[in-house]
Amino acid sequence: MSQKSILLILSQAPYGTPNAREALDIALTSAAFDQTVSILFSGDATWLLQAEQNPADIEQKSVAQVCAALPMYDIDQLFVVTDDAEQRGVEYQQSPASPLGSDALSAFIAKHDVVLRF
Amino acid sequence: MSQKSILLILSQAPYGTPNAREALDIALTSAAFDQTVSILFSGDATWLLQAEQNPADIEQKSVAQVCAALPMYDIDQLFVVTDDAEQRGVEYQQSPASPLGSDALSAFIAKHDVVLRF
Amino acid sequence: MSTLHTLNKAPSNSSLWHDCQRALQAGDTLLLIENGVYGCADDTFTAQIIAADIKVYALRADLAARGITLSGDSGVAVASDDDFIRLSIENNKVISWF
Amino acid sequence: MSTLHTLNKAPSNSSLWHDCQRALQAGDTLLLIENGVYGCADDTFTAQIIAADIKVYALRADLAARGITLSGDSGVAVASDDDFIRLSIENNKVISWF
Amino acid sequence: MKFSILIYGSPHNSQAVHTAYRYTKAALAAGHEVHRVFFYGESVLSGSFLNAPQRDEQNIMQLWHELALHHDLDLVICIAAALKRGVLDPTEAKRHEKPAHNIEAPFQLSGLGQLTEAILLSDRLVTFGG
Amino acid sequence: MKFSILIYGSPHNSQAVHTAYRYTKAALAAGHEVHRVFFYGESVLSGSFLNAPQRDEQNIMQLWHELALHHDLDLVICIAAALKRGVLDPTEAKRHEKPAHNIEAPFQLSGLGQLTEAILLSDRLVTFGG
Repeated sequence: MSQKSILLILSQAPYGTPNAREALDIALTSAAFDQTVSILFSGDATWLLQAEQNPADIEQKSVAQVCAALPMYDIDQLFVVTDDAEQRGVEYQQSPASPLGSDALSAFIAKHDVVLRF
Repeated sequence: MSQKSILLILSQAPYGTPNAREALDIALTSAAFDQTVSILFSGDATWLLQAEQNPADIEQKSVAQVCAALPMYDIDQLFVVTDDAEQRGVEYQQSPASPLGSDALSAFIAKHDVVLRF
Repeated sequence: MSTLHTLNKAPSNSSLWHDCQRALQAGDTLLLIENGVYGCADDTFTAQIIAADIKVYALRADLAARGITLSGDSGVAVASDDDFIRLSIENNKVISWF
Repeated sequence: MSTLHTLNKAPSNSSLWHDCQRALQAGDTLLLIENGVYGCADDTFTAQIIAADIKVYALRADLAARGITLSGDSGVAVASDDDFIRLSIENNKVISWF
Repeated sequence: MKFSILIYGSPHNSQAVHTAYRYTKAALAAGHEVHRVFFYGESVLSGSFLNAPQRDEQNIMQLWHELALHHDLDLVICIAAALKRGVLDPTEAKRHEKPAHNIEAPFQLSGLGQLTEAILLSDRLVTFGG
Repeated sequence: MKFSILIYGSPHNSQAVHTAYRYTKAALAAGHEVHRVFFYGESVLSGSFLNAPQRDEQNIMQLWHELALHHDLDLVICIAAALKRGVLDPTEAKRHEKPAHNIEAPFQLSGLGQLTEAILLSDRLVTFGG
């Protein structure tokens, strides 16, 4: 099969909806099919990178653990919109995501073949 | 059964979700059980009062017709947050809803026994 | 006569926060639940509400899930599920903003 | 290389409109669908976008459903379902904002 | 004190059904009465016994089922909201000539009048939206 | 030109499934190929034959069903998203020891790999979200 550069833009906070989790599952599957997938954490999805999430009492699985495991599945093109994270006070400094300023966003998005935004 | 003053606050636009329609069904049922129900059109729900809605091509029923029929079911306590309607440019002047300024909102809401916001 | 308000969306849902805020009266209580607790990460959202004589709480299980800790001087209190019940009783009615 | 963007929420979802707007590039096209067509009721939302050399359309069926008519000088064009297909082809990719 | 619970969010797309479950459990544990739990809108999907979550994920139908059996809870699913969403009991499956159903006791289908009645007979109505 | 469609919104809580239906119909009418329609997230509920809308309301399952038969469309429902939402075919019903199923051909359950494949083999992927 051909190769396409795929970008997944996440925008929703974890736990309130399965949105971010289901978008990550698309990334994991595409990587398993040897595709190059980049992930951009934007808006409330920057909360996925927040330290010390513990969803045991709401009986959900940790989305942070899924994010932390992405490089092990060869998904290492991770980016965070720094303006969005800082505006929210997200403690993302330990995350593996590379910083991207919002002024660079449109050019970054334009260079990918397929862009899915969740 | 006892009597309680019930207020339904609608906030969502029609057609995109069934939210407003399902809230109106609560009002219609409560009225059928001889309860006094007031309806407040706020935010994007002021769009329910927009003139000349025609959802035939999206294969939905007109929510405007449901609103127009409310007084026939003895639901005549209808209010619209004028600031919200005017900010959006909603053409609500022909609607049966009475104007309510946003500065009067909190007192209006507080005086009801039960408030459901959709 | 006072009201307990619950709010379950992040501040990025600015129209919901705006709608809720303008419905609050002095003496009311606001309980942030689910994604609503993200409103505690930055004191500016809650400070304005607290200044209007509204008590603000955030649900413990939802704070923990999201890794949000309250700064000591924010004026926001942590509520357990039992506190949620107690607040529902102490106020005369509950309005849910979602 | 240009992109067709679709957007399906009313401007009250300001974070979605903001996110979409900052992703637009000159030469791109924005198609408002579903509740997104409420953005045509007030020219101020679309005027800013059009000024940045973005073509703006609104889907006919969704406009009609909601009773929204375009003012002649808004610069927004009406699109049929067939136009939606055509715009999908004329641009190199489609990004959906929802 | 007498509570009734109105749930409006999807069990699969919001926390509403689970937060409502925790709330109901806490109210019962504190010795209060829960007059009725009314499932409306997308929340009607909570009752389907066809839901097959992974073993390490929450089974919200099961959680409510067990709570209802322990506390004789009245779990009412709005019939109009349920029919259009493909949530049927044996009676409705037969009436609509469908080959199967997907809810059973303690969940029961009934009309919106049960919500009105709950509003009138309860000291507090608490809504959990999507 | 070769299209694939990704649907993400609930058929009962968003316009996504119906807008996607109109889009697919228009693409086919214009002579284009629709390689696959992939139902993900809440949209998996679109395929249930238990859905019983009122007679004067749209039956979205029926609309897709007829379109698929006329154009030999590939309607794939994501299996992981479907199982947790109680959307089962006979095979999965048996595997999970459930007494009934609620989807049948032309809808079929398959994995997310079918979405990846659709992305790679299509000229355009168009998403309809909730």
